[in-house]
Amino acid sequence: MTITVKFFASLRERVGQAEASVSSAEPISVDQVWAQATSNMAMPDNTLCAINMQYVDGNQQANDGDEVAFFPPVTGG
Amino acid sequence: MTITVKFFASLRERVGQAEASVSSAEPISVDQVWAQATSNMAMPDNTLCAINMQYVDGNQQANDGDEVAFFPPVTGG
Amino acid sequence: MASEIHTQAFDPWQAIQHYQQAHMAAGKYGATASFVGTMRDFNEGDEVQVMTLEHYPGMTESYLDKICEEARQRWDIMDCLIVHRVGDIQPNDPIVLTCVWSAHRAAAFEACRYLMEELKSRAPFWKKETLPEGHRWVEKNTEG
Amino acid sequence: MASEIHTQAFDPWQAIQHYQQAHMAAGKYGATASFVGTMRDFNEGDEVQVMTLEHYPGMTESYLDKICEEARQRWDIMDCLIVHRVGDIQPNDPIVLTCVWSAHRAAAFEACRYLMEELKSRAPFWKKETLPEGHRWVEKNTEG
Repeated sequence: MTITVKFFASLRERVGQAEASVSSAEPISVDQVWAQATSNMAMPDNTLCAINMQYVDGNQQANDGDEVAFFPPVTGG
Repeated sequence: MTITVKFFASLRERVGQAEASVSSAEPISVDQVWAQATSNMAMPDNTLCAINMQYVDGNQQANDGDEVAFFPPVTGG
Repeated sequence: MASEIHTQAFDPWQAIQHYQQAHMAAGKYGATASFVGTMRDFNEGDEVQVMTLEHYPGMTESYLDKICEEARQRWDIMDCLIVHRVGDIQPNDPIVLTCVWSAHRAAAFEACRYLMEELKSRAPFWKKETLPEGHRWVEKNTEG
Repeated sequence: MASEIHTQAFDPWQAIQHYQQAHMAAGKYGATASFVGTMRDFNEGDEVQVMTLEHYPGMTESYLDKICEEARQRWDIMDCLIVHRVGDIQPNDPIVLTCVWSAHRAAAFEACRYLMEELKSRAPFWKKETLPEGHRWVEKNTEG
Protein backbone atom coordinates (compact mmCIF):
# COMPACT_ATOMS: atom_id res chain seq x y z
CA MET A 1 0.00 0.00 0.00
CA THR A 2 1.01 3.56 -0.76
CA ILE A 3 0.40 6.66 1.35
CA THR A 4 0.87 10.21 0.14
CA VAL A 5 2.52 12.50 2.70
CA LYS A 6 2.38 16.31 2.78
CA PHE A 7 4.28 18.84 4.87
CA PHE A 8 3.29 22.48 5.28
CA ALA A 9 4.77 25.82 6.34
CA SER A 10 7.74 25.77 8.77
CA LEU A 11 7.55 21.98 8.95
CA ARG A 12 7.89 21.74 5.16
CA GLU A 13 11.05 23.86 5.36
CA ARG A 14 12.40 21.87 8.31
CA VAL A 15 11.78 18.50 6.68
CA GLY A 16 13.06 19.84 3.38
CA GLN A 17 10.21 18.45 1.29
CA ALA A 18 6.61 19.36 0.52
CA GLU A 19 5.43 15.95 -0.49
CA ALA A 20 6.56 12.34 -0.09
CA SER A 21 5.28 8.84 -0.66
CA VAL A 22 5.47 6.01 1.83
CA SER A 23 5.04 2.32 1.09
CA SER A 24 4.09 -0.34 3.57
CA ALA A 25 2.92 -3.93 3.50
CA GLU A 26 0.12 -3.20 5.99
CA PRO A 27 -1.70 -0.19 7.53
CA ILE A 28 0.66 1.90 9.68
CA SER A 29 0.14 4.66 12.22
CA VAL A 30 0.53 8.33 11.37
CA ASP A 31 3.59 8.42 13.65
CA GLN A 32 5.13 5.61 11.61
CA VAL A 33 4.30 7.47 8.39
CA TRP A 34 6.22 10.45 9.76
CA ALA A 35 9.21 8.30 10.75
CA GLN A 36 9.39 6.63 7.37
CA ALA A 37 8.92 9.85 5.37
CA THR A 38 11.48 11.85 7.35
CA SER A 39 14.05 9.07 7.94
CA ASN A 40 13.28 9.07 11.66
CA MET A 41 13.55 12.82 12.29
CA ALA A 42 12.17 13.77 15.72
CA MET A 43 8.64 15.11 15.32
CA PRO A 44 8.35 18.65 16.76
CA ASP A 45 6.16 18.76 19.88
CA ASN A 46 3.24 20.73 18.56
CA THR A 47 2.98 19.05 15.16
CA LEU A 48 -0.58 18.61 13.87
CA CYS A 49 -1.57 15.57 11.80
CA ALA A 50 -4.39 14.95 9.35
CA ILE A 51 -5.57 11.94 7.38
CA ASN A 52 -7.52 12.84 4.25
CA MET A 53 -7.85 16.41 5.50
CA GLN A 54 -9.29 15.50 8.91
CA TYR A 55 -7.33 16.12 12.13
CA VAL A 56 -6.17 12.90 13.78
CA ASP A 57 -3.83 11.74 16.55
CA GLY A 58 -0.43 10.27 15.75
CA ASN A 59 -1.55 6.76 16.65
CA GLN A 60 -4.37 6.78 14.10
CA GLN A 61 -3.97 4.17 11.35
CA ALA A 62 -3.40 5.21 7.72
CA ASN A 63 -4.60 2.99 4.88
CA ASP A 64 -3.78 2.49 1.24
CA GLY A 65 -4.39 5.62 -0.82
CA ASP A 66 -4.67 7.91 2.21
CA GLU A 67 -3.19 11.38 2.25
CA VAL A 68 -1.39 12.10 5.53
CA ALA A 69 -0.39 15.68 6.32
CA PHE A 70 1.90 17.19 8.96
CA PHE A 71 1.98 20.86 9.87
CA PRO A 72 2.72 23.34 12.67
CA PRO A 73 0.00 25.11 14.72
CA VAL A 74 -2.25 27.07 12.39
CA THR A 75 -2.00 30.87 12.32
CA GLY A 76 -4.71 32.08 9.95
CA GLY A 77 -7.29 34.80 10.43
CA MET B 1 -38.51 79.97 38.30
CA THR B 2 -39.46 78.34 35.01
CA ILE B 3 -38.87 74.77 33.89
CA THR B 4 -39.27 73.53 30.34
CA VAL B 5 -40.94 70.14 30.07
CA LYS B 6 -40.74 67.71 27.14
CA PHE B 7 -42.64 64.53 26.39
CA PHE B 8 -41.62 61.94 23.80
CA ALA B 9 -43.09 59.06 21.81
CA SER B 10 -46.09 57.20 23.29
CA LEU B 11 -45.96 59.41 26.39
CA ARG B 12 -46.23 62.51 24.21
CA GLU B 13 -49.35 61.07 22.62
CA ARG B 14 -50.78 59.99 25.98
CA VAL B 15 -50.19 63.35 27.62
CA GLY B 16 -51.39 65.13 24.49
CA GLN B 17 -48.52 67.62 24.37
CA ALA B 18 -44.90 67.63 23.25
CA GLU B 19 -43.73 70.53 25.35
CA ALA B 20 -44.92 72.46 28.40
CA SER B 21 -43.65 75.06 30.83
CA VAL B 22 -43.94 74.85 34.60
CA SER B 23 -43.54 77.72 37.05
CA SER B 24 -42.70 77.40 40.71
CA ALA B 25 -41.57 79.68 43.52
CA GLU B 26 -38.81 77.21 44.52
CA PRO B 27 -36.98 74.15 43.17
CA ILE B 28 -39.33 71.18 42.77
CA SER B 29 -38.84 67.46 42.18
CA VAL B 30 -39.15 65.88 38.77
CA ASP B 31 -42.27 64.06 40.02
CA GLN B 32 -43.81 67.42 40.95
CA VAL B 33 -42.89 68.80 37.52
CA TRP B 34 -44.80 65.88 35.98
CA ALA B 35 -47.84 66.45 38.21
CA GLN B 36 -47.95 70.14 37.43
CA ALA B 37 -47.40 69.73 33.66
CA THR B 38 -50.01 66.97 33.29
CA SER B 39 -52.62 68.24 35.77
CA ASN B 40 -51.91 65.30 38.06
CA MET B 41 -52.14 62.49 35.53
CA ALA B 42 -50.81 59.19 36.91
CA MET B 43 -47.26 58.65 35.67
CA PRO B 44 -46.97 55.32 33.81
CA ASP B 45 -44.84 52.79 35.70
CA ASN B 46 -41.85 52.57 33.40
CA THR B 47 -41.55 56.29 32.62
CA LEU B 48 -37.97 57.55 32.26
CA CYS B 49 -36.99 61.05 33.38
CA ALA B 50 -34.12 63.33 32.40
CA ILE B 51 -32.95 66.74 33.59
CA ASN B 52 -30.92 68.60 30.99
CA MET B 53 -30.56 65.42 28.96
CA GLN B 54 -29.20 63.29 31.82
CA TYR B 55 -31.21 60.40 33.28
CA VAL B 56 -32.47 61.12 36.82
CA ASP B 57 -34.88 59.67 39.39
CA GLY B 58 -38.27 61.23 39.97
CA ASN B 59 -37.22 62.67 43.31
CA GLN B 60 -34.35 64.64 41.78
CA GLN B 61 -34.71 68.43 42.12
CA ALA B 62 -35.20 70.63 39.03
CA ASN B 63 -33.99 74.22 39.06
CA ASP B 64 -34.74 77.41 37.18
CA GLY B 65 -34.03 77.07 33.46
CA ASP B 66 -33.78 73.28 33.55
CA GLU B 67 -35.23 71.11 30.80
CA VAL B 68 -37.09 68.13 32.23
CA ALA B 69 -38.05 65.30 29.87
CA PHE B 70 -40.38 62.31 30.26
CA PHE B 71 -40.42 59.33 27.94
CA PRO B 72 -41.18 55.59 27.71
CA PRO B 73 -38.49 52.87 27.65
CA VAL B 74 -36.18 53.46 24.73
CA THR B 75 -36.38 51.16 21.69
CA GLY B 76 -33.60 52.25 19.34
CA GLY B 77 -30.99 50.18 17.55
CA MET C 1 -14.65 58.57 17.46
CA ALA C 2 -17.91 59.73 15.93
CA SER C 3 -21.65 59.31 16.22
CA GLU C 4 -24.03 60.41 13.52
CA ILE C 5 -27.81 60.76 13.28
CA HIS C 6 -29.11 60.38 9.73
CA THR C 7 -32.54 61.50 8.56
CA GLN C 8 -32.10 59.79 5.18
CA ALA C 9 -31.23 56.22 4.19
CA PHE C 10 -27.52 55.46 4.63
CA ASP C 11 -25.23 52.71 3.35
CA PRO C 12 -23.46 51.22 6.38
CA TRP C 13 -20.65 49.61 4.37
CA GLN C 14 -19.88 52.88 2.67
CA ALA C 15 -20.01 54.65 6.04
CA ILE C 16 -17.41 52.22 7.41
CA GLN C 17 -15.16 52.66 4.38
CA HIS C 18 -15.38 56.43 4.42
CA TYR C 19 -14.71 56.68 8.13
CA GLN C 20 -11.82 54.24 7.85
CA GLN C 21 -10.20 56.12 4.97
CA ALA C 22 -10.58 59.45 6.75
CA HIS C 23 -9.54 58.44 10.27
CA MET C 24 -7.57 55.20 10.40
CA ALA C 25 -3.86 55.10 9.61
CA ALA C 26 -3.09 52.39 7.04
CA GLY C 27 -1.32 49.35 8.44
CA LYS C 28 -1.97 50.22 12.09
CA TYR C 29 -5.26 48.45 12.92
CA GLY C 30 -5.70 44.72 12.73
CA ALA C 31 -9.35 44.21 13.70
CA THR C 32 -12.64 45.77 12.63
CA ALA C 33 -15.89 44.52 14.15
CA SER C 34 -19.18 45.88 12.97
CA PHE C 35 -22.89 45.43 13.53
CA VAL C 36 -25.74 46.58 11.30
CA GLY C 37 -29.37 46.53 12.38
CA THR C 38 -31.78 46.40 9.45
CA MET C 39 -35.53 46.98 9.36
CA ARG C 40 -37.52 43.80 8.86
CA ASP C 41 -40.90 43.82 7.13
CA PHE C 42 -42.53 41.95 10.01
CA ASN C 43 -42.48 42.02 13.81
CA GLU C 44 -44.28 39.82 16.32
CA GLY C 45 -46.06 38.12 13.44
CA ASP C 46 -47.40 41.31 11.87
CA GLU C 47 -46.53 42.96 8.58
CA VAL C 48 -44.75 46.28 9.14
CA GLN C 49 -44.99 48.77 6.27
CA VAL C 50 -43.07 51.72 7.69
CA MET C 51 -41.21 52.35 10.92
CA THR C 52 -40.90 55.84 12.33
CA LEU C 53 -37.96 56.51 14.60
CA GLU C 54 -38.35 59.41 17.01
CA HIS C 55 -35.48 60.62 19.14
CA TYR C 56 -34.55 63.32 21.66
CA PRO C 57 -32.24 65.67 19.73
CA GLY C 58 -29.31 66.70 21.86
CA MET C 59 -29.65 63.92 24.43
CA THR C 60 -29.24 61.28 21.71
CA GLU C 61 -25.93 62.68 20.47
CA SER C 62 -24.69 63.18 24.01
CA TYR C 63 -25.47 59.56 24.99
CA LEU C 64 -23.99 58.07 21.82
CA ASP C 65 -20.76 60.01 22.45
CA LYS C 66 -20.79 58.94 26.09
CA ILE C 67 -21.19 55.28 25.10
CA CYS C 68 -18.27 55.54 22.63
CA GLU C 69 -16.16 57.15 25.34
CA GLU C 70 -17.01 54.40 27.83
CA ALA C 71 -16.07 51.72 25.29
CA ARG C 72 -12.75 53.46 24.79
CA GLN C 73 -12.08 53.41 28.51
CA ARG C 74 -13.03 49.76 28.96
CA TRP C 75 -11.24 48.22 25.96
CA ASP C 76 -8.01 48.82 24.12
CA ILE C 77 -9.64 50.12 20.94
CA MET C 78 -8.38 52.63 18.42
CA ASP C 79 -11.61 54.19 17.18
CA CYS C 80 -15.35 53.66 16.89
CA LEU C 81 -18.29 54.85 14.85
CA ILE C 82 -22.04 54.84 15.52
CA VAL C 83 -24.59 55.79 12.87
CA HIS C 84 -28.32 55.78 13.64
CA ARG C 85 -31.24 56.49 11.36
CA VAL C 86 -34.26 58.55 12.46
CA GLY C 87 -37.52 59.49 10.71
CA ASP C 88 -39.53 57.25 8.39
CA ILE C 89 -37.77 53.99 7.59
CA GLN C 90 -38.68 51.44 4.92
CA PRO C 91 -38.25 47.66 5.24
CA ASN C 92 -34.68 46.59 4.41
CA ASP C 93 -33.28 50.02 5.33
CA PRO C 94 -30.34 49.98 7.75
CA ILE C 95 -31.35 51.42 11.14
CA VAL C 96 -28.09 51.37 13.05
CA LEU C 97 -24.38 50.76 12.55
CA THR C 98 -21.75 50.25 15.23
CA CYS C 99 -18.14 49.71 14.21
CA VAL C 100 -14.94 49.38 16.23
CA TRP C 101 -11.29 49.36 15.14
CA SER C 102 -8.55 47.89 17.31
CA ALA C 103 -5.19 46.11 17.18
CA HIS C 104 -6.60 42.70 18.15
CA ARG C 105 -9.95 41.03 17.73
CA ALA C 106 -11.17 40.53 21.31
CA ALA C 107 -11.41 44.26 22.02
CA ALA C 108 -13.15 44.97 18.70
CA PHE C 109 -15.76 42.22 19.17
CA GLU C 110 -16.50 43.10 22.77
CA ALA C 111 -16.60 46.86 22.35
CA CYS C 112 -18.81 46.57 19.26
CA ARG C 113 -21.35 44.55 21.17
CA TYR C 114 -21.12 46.90 24.14
CA LEU C 115 -21.96 49.86 21.88
CA MET C 116 -25.08 48.09 20.63
CA GLU C 117 -26.29 46.91 24.04
CA GLU C 118 -25.76 50.31 25.64
CA LEU C 119 -27.32 52.13 22.69
CA LYS C 120 -30.38 49.88 22.93
CA SER C 121 -30.78 50.35 26.65
CA ARG C 122 -29.92 54.04 27.05
CA ALA C 123 -30.01 56.10 23.84
CA PRO C 124 -33.35 57.98 23.58
CA PHE C 125 -34.83 56.52 20.39
CA TRP C 126 -38.38 55.20 20.00
CA LYS C 127 -39.84 53.04 17.26
CA LYS C 128 -43.38 53.29 15.99
CA GLU C 129 -44.60 50.72 13.49
CA THR C 130 -47.15 51.28 10.76
CA LEU C 131 -49.15 48.09 10.26
CA PRO C 132 -52.00 47.52 7.80
CA GLU C 133 -54.41 48.17 10.74
CA GLY C 134 -52.74 51.32 12.06
CA HIS C 135 -49.83 52.41 14.24
CA ARG C 136 -48.24 50.87 17.31
CA TRP C 137 -45.31 51.87 19.48
CA VAL C 138 -42.68 49.20 20.03
CA GLU C 139 -42.90 48.58 23.78
CA LYS C 140 -39.50 47.06 24.36
CA ASN C 141 -36.45 45.82 22.55
CA THR C 142 -35.56 42.18 22.05
CA GLU C 143 -33.04 40.73 24.48
CA GLY C 144 -29.42 41.01 23.38
CA MET D 1 -23.54 29.84 3.43
CA ALA D 2 -20.25 30.28 1.65
CA SER D 3 -16.51 30.27 2.23
CA GLU D 4 -14.07 31.68 -0.27
CA ILE D 5 -10.28 31.62 -0.60
CA HIS D 6 -8.91 34.63 -2.47
CA THR D 7 -5.45 34.80 -4.01
CA GLN D 8 -5.82 38.52 -4.77
CA ALA D 9 -6.72 41.51 -2.61
CA PHE D 10 -10.45 41.69 -1.80
CA ASP D 11 -12.73 44.41 -0.50
CA PRO D 12 -14.58 42.97 2.52
CA TRP D 13 -17.36 45.60 2.46
CA GLN D 14 -18.07 44.90 -1.16
CA ALA D 15 -17.98 41.16 -0.47
CA ILE D 16 -20.65 41.63 2.23
CA GLN D 17 -22.81 43.75 -0.04
CA HIS D 18 -22.55 41.37 -2.97
CA TYR D 19 -23.31 38.32 -0.87
CA GLN D 20 -26.21 40.09 0.81
CA GLN D 21 -27.74 41.19 -2.49
CA ALA D 22 -27.36 37.73 -3.99
CA HIS D 23 -28.49 35.60 -1.04
CA MET D 24 -30.50 37.52 1.54
CA ALA D 25 -34.20 38.26 1.03
CA ALA D 26 -34.94 41.97 1.56
CA GLY D 27 -36.77 42.77 4.78
CA LYS D 28 -36.19 39.34 6.36
CA TYR D 29 -32.94 39.75 8.31
CA GLY D 30 -32.53 42.22 11.16
CA ALA D 31 -28.92 41.74 12.24
CA THR D 32 -25.58 41.58 10.42
CA ALA D 33 -22.39 41.13 12.43
CA SER D 34 -19.04 41.17 10.69
CA PHE D 35 -15.36 40.99 11.47
CA VAL D 36 -12.46 41.98 9.25
CA GLY D 37 -8.85 41.13 10.05
CA THR D 38 -6.38 43.48 8.37
CA MET D 39 -2.63 43.14 7.95
CA ARG D 40 -0.65 45.49 10.18
CA ASP D 41 2.76 46.80 9.13
CA PHE D 42 4.33 45.68 12.42
CA ASN D 43 4.19 42.66 14.73
CA GLU D 44 5.92 42.04 18.05
CA GLY D 45 7.75 45.32 17.63
CA ASP D 46 9.15 44.57 14.19
CA GLU D 47 8.36 46.13 10.83
CA VAL D 48 6.61 43.66 8.55
CA GLN D 49 6.92 44.36 4.83
CA VAL D 50 5.00 41.44 3.35
CA MET D 51 3.09 38.54 4.81
CA THR D 52 2.78 35.26 2.94
CA LEU D 53 -0.20 33.10 3.76
CA GLU D 54 0.15 29.43 2.99
CA HIS D 55 -2.75 27.02 3.30
CA TYR D 56 -3.72 23.40 2.71
CA PRO D 57 -5.94 23.47 -0.37
CA GLY D 58 -8.93 21.22 0.08
CA MET D 59 -8.65 20.89 3.84
CA THR D 60 -9.04 24.67 4.24
CA GLU D 61 -12.31 24.81 2.30
CA SER D 62 -13.61 21.74 4.07
CA TYR D 63 -12.89 23.21 7.55
CA LEU D 64 -14.32 26.62 6.71
CA ASP D 65 -17.53 24.97 5.53
CA LYS D 66 -17.59 22.76 8.62
CA ILE D 67 -17.21 25.82 10.89
CA CYS D 68 -20.08 27.61 9.09
CA GLU D 69 -22.24 24.51 9.46
CA GLU D 70 -21.45 24.25 13.18
CA ALA D 71 -22.37 27.92 13.69
CA ARG D 72 -25.65 27.25 11.93
CA GLN D 73 -26.39 24.38 14.27
CA ARG D 74 -25.50 26.29 17.43
CA TRP D 75 -27.24 29.60 16.74
CA ASP D 76 -30.41 30.72 15.05
CA ILE D 77 -28.72 32.39 12.10
CA MET D 78 -29.90 32.83 8.53
CA ASP D 79 -26.63 32.81 6.63
CA CYS D 80 -22.89 33.32 6.94
CA LEU D 81 -19.89 34.15 4.81
CA ILE D 82 -16.16 33.59 5.31
CA VAL D 83 -13.54 35.05 2.98
CA HIS D 84 -9.83 34.41 3.54
CA ARG D 85 -6.85 35.73 1.64
CA VAL D 86 -3.83 33.57 0.75
CA GLY D 87 -0.54 34.32 -1.00
CA ASP D 88 1.50 37.50 -0.64
CA ILE D 89 -0.27 40.16 1.39
CA GLN D 90 0.66 43.84 1.77
CA PRO D 91 0.19 45.93 4.93
CA ASN D 92 -3.38 47.29 5.17
CA ASP D 93 -4.76 44.45 3.01
CA PRO D 94 -7.74 42.61 4.48
CA ILE D 95 -6.80 39.05 5.48
CA VAL D 96 -10.10 37.61 6.63
CA LEU D 97 -13.80 38.42 6.72
CA THR D 98 -16.49 36.66 8.72
CA CYS D 99 -20.08 37.83 8.43
CA VAL D 100 -23.33 36.49 9.87
CA TRP D 101 -26.95 37.40 9.14
CA SER D 102 -29.77 36.64 11.56
CA ALA D 103 -33.12 37.88 12.81
CA HIS D 104 -31.77 39.21 16.12
CA ARG D 105 -28.43 40.56 17.25
CA ALA D 106 -27.27 38.04 19.88
CA ALA D 107 -27.03 35.16 17.40
CA ALA D 108 -25.22 37.30 14.82
CA PHE D 109 -22.64 38.61 17.32
CA GLU D 110 -21.96 35.24 18.90
CA ALA D 111 -21.82 33.23 15.68
CA CYS D 112 -19.55 35.83 14.04
CA ARG D 113 -17.08 35.55 16.87
CA TYR D 114 -17.34 31.76 16.86
CA LEU D 115 -16.43 31.69 13.16
CA MET D 116 -13.29 33.74 13.84
CA GLU D 117 -12.17 31.77 16.90
CA GLU D 118 -12.69 28.41 15.21
CA LEU D 119 -11.06 29.59 12.00
CA LYS D 120 -8.02 30.77 13.96
CA SER D 121 -7.70 27.54 15.90
CA ARG D 122 -8.55 24.94 13.24
CA ALA D 123 -8.36 26.18 9.64
CA PRO D 124 -5.00 25.20 8.08
CA PHE D 125 -3.45 28.59 7.27
CA TRP D 126 0.10 29.67 8.15
CA LYS D 127 1.58 33.14 8.17
CA LYS D 128 5.14 33.95 7.25
CA GLU D 129 6.39 37.48 7.76
CA THR D 130 9.01 39.26 5.67
CA LEU D 131 10.99 41.61 7.92
CA PRO D 132 13.90 43.86 6.88
CA GLU D 133 16.23 41.12 8.25
CA GLY D 134 14.56 38.15 6.58
CA HIS D 135 11.62 35.79 7.00
CA ARG D 136 9.96 34.35 10.08
CA TRP D 137 6.99 32.06 10.58
CA VAL D 138 4.33 33.32 12.96
CA GLU D 139 4.45 30.78 15.77
CA LYS D 140 1.03 31.29 17.27
CA ASN D 141 -2.00 33.50 17.04
CA THR D 142 -2.91 36.18 19.57
CA GLU D 143 -5.49 35.19 22.15
CA GLY D 144 -9.08 35.88 21.17
